[in-house]
Amino acid sequence: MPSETEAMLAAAAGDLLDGEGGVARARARRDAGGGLDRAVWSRMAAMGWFSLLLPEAHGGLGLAPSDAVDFAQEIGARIAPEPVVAAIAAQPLLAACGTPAADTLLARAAGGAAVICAAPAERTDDGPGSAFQGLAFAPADVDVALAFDPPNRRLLALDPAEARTAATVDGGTLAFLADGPDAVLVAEGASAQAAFLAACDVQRLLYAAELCGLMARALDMTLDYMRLRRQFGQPIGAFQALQHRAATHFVDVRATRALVREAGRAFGTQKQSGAAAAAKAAAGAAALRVLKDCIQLHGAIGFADEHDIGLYLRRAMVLAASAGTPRTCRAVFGTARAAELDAPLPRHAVRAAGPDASQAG
Amino acid sequence: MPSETEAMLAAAAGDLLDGEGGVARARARRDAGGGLDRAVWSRMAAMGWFSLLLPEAHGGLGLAPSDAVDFAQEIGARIAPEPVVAAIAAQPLLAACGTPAADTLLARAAGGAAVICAAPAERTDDGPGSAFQGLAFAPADVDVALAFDPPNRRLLALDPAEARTAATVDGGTLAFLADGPDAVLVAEGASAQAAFLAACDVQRLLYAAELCGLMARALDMTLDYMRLRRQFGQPIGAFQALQHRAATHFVDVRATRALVREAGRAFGTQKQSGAAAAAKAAAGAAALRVLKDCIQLHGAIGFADEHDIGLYLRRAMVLAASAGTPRTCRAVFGTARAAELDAPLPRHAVRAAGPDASQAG
Amino acid sequence: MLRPETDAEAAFRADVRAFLAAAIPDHLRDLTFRAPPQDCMPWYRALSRRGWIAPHWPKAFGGMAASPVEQVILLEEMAHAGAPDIPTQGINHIGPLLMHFGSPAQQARHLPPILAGDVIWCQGYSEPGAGSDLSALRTAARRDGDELVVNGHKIWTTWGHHAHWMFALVRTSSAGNPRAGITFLLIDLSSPGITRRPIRNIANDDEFCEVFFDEVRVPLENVVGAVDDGWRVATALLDRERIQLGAPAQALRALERVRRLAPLADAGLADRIAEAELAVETLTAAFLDAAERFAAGEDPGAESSYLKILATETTQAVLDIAQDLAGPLMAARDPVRLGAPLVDMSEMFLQARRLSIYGGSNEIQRSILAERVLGLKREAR
Amino acid sequence: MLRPETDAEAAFRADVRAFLAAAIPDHLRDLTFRAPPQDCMPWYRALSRRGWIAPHWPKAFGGMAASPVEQVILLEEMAHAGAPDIPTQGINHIGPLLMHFGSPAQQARHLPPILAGDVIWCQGYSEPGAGSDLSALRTAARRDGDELVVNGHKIWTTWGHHAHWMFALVRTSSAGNPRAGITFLLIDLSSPGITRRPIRNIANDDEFCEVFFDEVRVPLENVVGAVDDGWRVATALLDRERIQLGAPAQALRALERVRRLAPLADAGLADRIAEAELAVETLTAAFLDAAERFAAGEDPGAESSYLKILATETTQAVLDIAQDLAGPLMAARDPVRLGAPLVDMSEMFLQARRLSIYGGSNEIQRSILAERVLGLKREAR
Repeated sequence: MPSETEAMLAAAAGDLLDGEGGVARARARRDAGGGLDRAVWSRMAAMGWFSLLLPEAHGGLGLAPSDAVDFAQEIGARIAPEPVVAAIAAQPLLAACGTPAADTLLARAAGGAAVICAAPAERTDDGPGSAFQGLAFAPADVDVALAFDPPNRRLLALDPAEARTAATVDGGTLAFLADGPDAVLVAEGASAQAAFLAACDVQRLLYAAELCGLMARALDMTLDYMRLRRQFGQPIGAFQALQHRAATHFVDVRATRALVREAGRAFGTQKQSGAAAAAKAAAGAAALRVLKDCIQLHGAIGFADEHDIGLYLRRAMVLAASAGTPRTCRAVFGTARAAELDAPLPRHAVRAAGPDASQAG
Repeated sequence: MPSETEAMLAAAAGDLLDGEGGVARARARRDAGGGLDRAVWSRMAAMGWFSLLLPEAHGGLGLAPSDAVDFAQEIGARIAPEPVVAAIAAQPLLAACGTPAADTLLARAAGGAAVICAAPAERTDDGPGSAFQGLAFAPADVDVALAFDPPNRRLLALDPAEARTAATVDGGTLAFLADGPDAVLVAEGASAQAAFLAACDVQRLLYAAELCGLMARALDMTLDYMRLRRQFGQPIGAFQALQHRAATHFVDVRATRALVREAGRAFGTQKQSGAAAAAKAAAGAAALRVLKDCIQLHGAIGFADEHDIGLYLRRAMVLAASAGTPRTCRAVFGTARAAELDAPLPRHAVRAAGPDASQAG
Repeated sequence: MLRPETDAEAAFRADVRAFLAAAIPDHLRDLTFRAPPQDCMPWYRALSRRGWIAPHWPKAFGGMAASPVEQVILLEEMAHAGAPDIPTQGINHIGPLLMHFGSPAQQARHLPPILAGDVIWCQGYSEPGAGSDLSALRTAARRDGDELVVNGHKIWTTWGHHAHWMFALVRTSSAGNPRAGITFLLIDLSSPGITRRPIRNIANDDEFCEVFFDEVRVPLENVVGAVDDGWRVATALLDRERIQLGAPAQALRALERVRRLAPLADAGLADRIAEAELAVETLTAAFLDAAERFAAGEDPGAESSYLKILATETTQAVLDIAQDLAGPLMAARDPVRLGAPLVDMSEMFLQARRLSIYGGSNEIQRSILAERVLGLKREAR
Repeated sequence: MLRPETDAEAAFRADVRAFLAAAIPDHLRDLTFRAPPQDCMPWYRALSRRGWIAPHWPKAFGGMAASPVEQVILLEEMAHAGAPDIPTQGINHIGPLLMHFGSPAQQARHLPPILAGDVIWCQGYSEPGAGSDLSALRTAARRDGDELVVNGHKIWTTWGHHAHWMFALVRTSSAGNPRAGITFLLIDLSSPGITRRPIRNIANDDEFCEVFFDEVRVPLENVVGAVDDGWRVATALLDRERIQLGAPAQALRALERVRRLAPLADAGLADRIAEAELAVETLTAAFLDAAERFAAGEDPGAESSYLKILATETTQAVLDIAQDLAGPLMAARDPVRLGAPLVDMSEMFLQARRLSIYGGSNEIQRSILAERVLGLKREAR
């Protein structure tokens, strides 16, 4: 049951995004071939969105990641195309670094002037013949991406505009971040690594929440369609085979949301990384499962671009791939769980500072 | 489309098994706590069942494994509890060995006096603390089990009565065969290994066929029930959600049967081992999938032992576990396929003699 | 459970764990089936003496008024320790129902023996012609003075042949809507005229039975609620029942099987094991969420059908993974120890077929969700 | 294909492979979508010149009368070589239909241009109010002398804006059963009164369109079969169509994606790759079995609905595996080459959503199977 703060935040997010045009913005950006709407970004910044988790001492709201779960669901429900979650994770990361370089970046990020995102480790070890040794993927339209170089334990600030890119199915662009001459060293060592891994955890939790919001709304759209669309003289929602599939998706959506909320409660404990990965694994897989069948339940119109349901599927693919695919996240969770099972009671001590090796690769 | 020989064989199998009591035999054996009905076994032997694949020069019928696919389906449809498939595979194996020990065993097997089965390699590498280094599993009620010892390339004749055993869910008993002082060396070397692996292929193909027959009959029983059983004033087969699941199972049954027949055609070519494993993998997985839902579609009566459908599920578990689980068989098939894809044209040369390393472990 | 525990919760867990380590009799540990009541009643009574037999009962009725978190701690520790599955019809079903619909006399008479483990209850809903469609039931009771006289036939009665009492739905009127004219009745199974026949299930256990009623006389004081108003009483029971049907009790037991088989896994199965852990963690979160809402006064209503689907299908999915892990021994009925882990899941796999059939089949639950929660209109017939 | 090939079949395979290696233009190789007809007609014509454009057509009509095995060889080699997907409405649908139901004049006029690649056909069945329920169609044709005058609106017409001709179902009578009074009509899309509007699909391609008819005059000689008898003609077409809808064309293309991504797999994905190979091998076997029975004179009938379900869901399952293999790049729309393999499956994944919707949705196919093959009685309404 969400607290008042959570509910207020979520309502404000919904209001702002609906006021800006709702789902139509996702379509418009796709049609325009990507690019960030800086005016919208500034309004989001002015509402304090990106400093939700920044400690109050640094001028932020000092909220816990779990306070932002409902907020992120509202973003997902409207498939807002901005990298909000990555920006939210960046500010506490920079604050934790405490280096002059980090402070400078934090100042640039604070007012929304610069779009600064944490880019979770997705190092691709390409093997022989590879032209690329990447650190991470980031949205291409941000100003600064923060990526971590595990072997050297260095947190780097990189300019995605300098990177190789590829379009994504939601109309966005992905930059493949690599170390290079333009990289700026932000911080290094174990504490930088711990702060970066915590930022990854935040992203996994909030992307999971975004996916929950997305699939819940997609299912609602599908149920609306099933109540209206008629075939064989009846609404298609009257057909039991479709009813039972819709019920299965309802179970998926509800259960995933409960898991994501529960994972939020693990933040600040030893279980944080495992819980965040569990939430992201479950939400990514459930969203793909549900969305594929939402298309099918819509029939031909679901396959047409003019209906929004296809935008939801494409956004789900992007979010499911962000900050760890379902498989990657299951592996992180599985490793964390196995370690827990080997540990003696009490299982639930407050989390010790320090990096979680399972996530560094 | 089955040939006349195949159809005759299959019809004769059905007649004999129906005459002996059909499915009731499986129940009776389960209730009696296992054990082989030697009288039935002798009648099967008298019909030539176990020498179907034995070369004519040795007094067999000299048929190809594919000729026995329909025959094995009829056995599966009636969940006959005898180790017919393992016995069918044993005779050509013994004939191929050509050693005095093999000839002696073949003579014992021929009349049905001795129950001799080939036991596919299921070597369990138990790791530290294990009390058992097994070669294979075999039905406990056979007289002689033929198992292969890969590191030493020795084909051994073992007495399951001397082995550790465990009951299986169909009321049978499984013996864990291990090398020991009572083992008789039947043959050794590369040719013995090739003959043994070919016997494994035969078992995989025919177990797959047995599973096809089993699941097809189970689905028929379920459809009968759906047409008769009424709820909410209608036959439950009138409910669309159940109709669509039944249709899905029909697809599974038909497609698996086509694959098994197709796999039979690969015998004698390079693709034999991969094809046999593919058939077994698909049939094992499909049978478990279909049978679990056949129980569900029967509702409470499906969970009651008095209905035969539960006997079908339990037999499916045993057959799916025999001569390679679905996962094991997928691995064999996947490895064979990967090797094929690397090979240049022509892909389909006649199979070279020699062991297939993918199956030896 | 992913959330951190309070000091009190952690202490409770340690307490439970220590108790379970000492108190579970060896012959009842790690069973893969529901042992017959006579075997596990000593364990039931041990839990009862410790005050942990009725976690979700309010203190006023002798329960422990456990929070949802404490309930999950109990379930996790019981699964981990291999505690046996106890008869739950009294604790989870008729007990809570009597707290809401029973008369003070009924409560005083029936609740204490449930807590003490002196009386075993069974549920008499299903009939040969009325499974998922309970409104079609035909076991009838006619009024005769201060008594109802019952004739008919119940089936699929879990532990019916071991139970002392049955709560049943019987038809007291055949006028009007088939859901009207049904009465909720408490029946003493030692009454004359009752015949019980055990039914073997597909896992070869006599876990349920048929119960035949021939002129069985039941005092009117054993009616819960009013005569002819049993459908309402039973439906409320079904809704409450569903919350406990959604507890991760079976799923955690299944997961324990997976964990014990994990040393047999090759690299290709690591993802499947993580799937099993994730599925059960998801169910646990869903149960906590629903139980907390329920505790806070929300009506579980039809929506809680989702928990029953989730809990039962999660258990089955986890046992499919256990089957993969067991490899060639997946069909072994006897427990087999080849290496370190004990392979022992086929019976639990077979028993789990029941979960999606009983307690309102999952087909019925999906239809309830679709019609009452998702607003998908049923076909006109 | 698991069976051994005869010498002639092996030679055919080598021939096909050599031809494909040389003949596929680079810009058409390895496409993950169906290229617009104007792009791929040169390739269509190249296949036509080689005599391989109509494998399953009889020789009498200019086809190659290929055996099922030869058809599979062609499909396997085309997928392996990355050959583009060509428009198939002429080859697979209206061509075979005209061979059975067309007049000699219709056959002489329409079959040669299909073979030559000079005329592109599209199918005009679906309407905004008649998707899965074709009998609800409302596009109407009234008799006027030697002509039918068509008014109405078709939708989801694949390549409708690139096609020269449409075969359509139109309503010529509204009396009686909704399936009566439908006529099967060949419509020249250059006729006055036709407006076409492309519709973008979820993969961002203009693959289909809407077609509006405003007083479009079609000569009576373009009716296939008799006026008002179109349902029978079209239903026969649907049955035949399903055999080709069950060919492993798309599934093999999807499998090729999996094979190319396989070098990215860790040990945990080996089983998934084997699953993909096994699924496509199963489909291939099912297609061969059905095509051989069909070739031997069996009527595919309703039972062949199973092939359509199998083929489309196999393709989708294989692309789910490709998605797992692509890992963090599963959402990349641009092909990405990071290491050796090219990651390029998201468009095919999106396009594949269509497969279970079009050609008679898989829901319809399941209902057909249940009712006509499995004998499960439909609910009275």
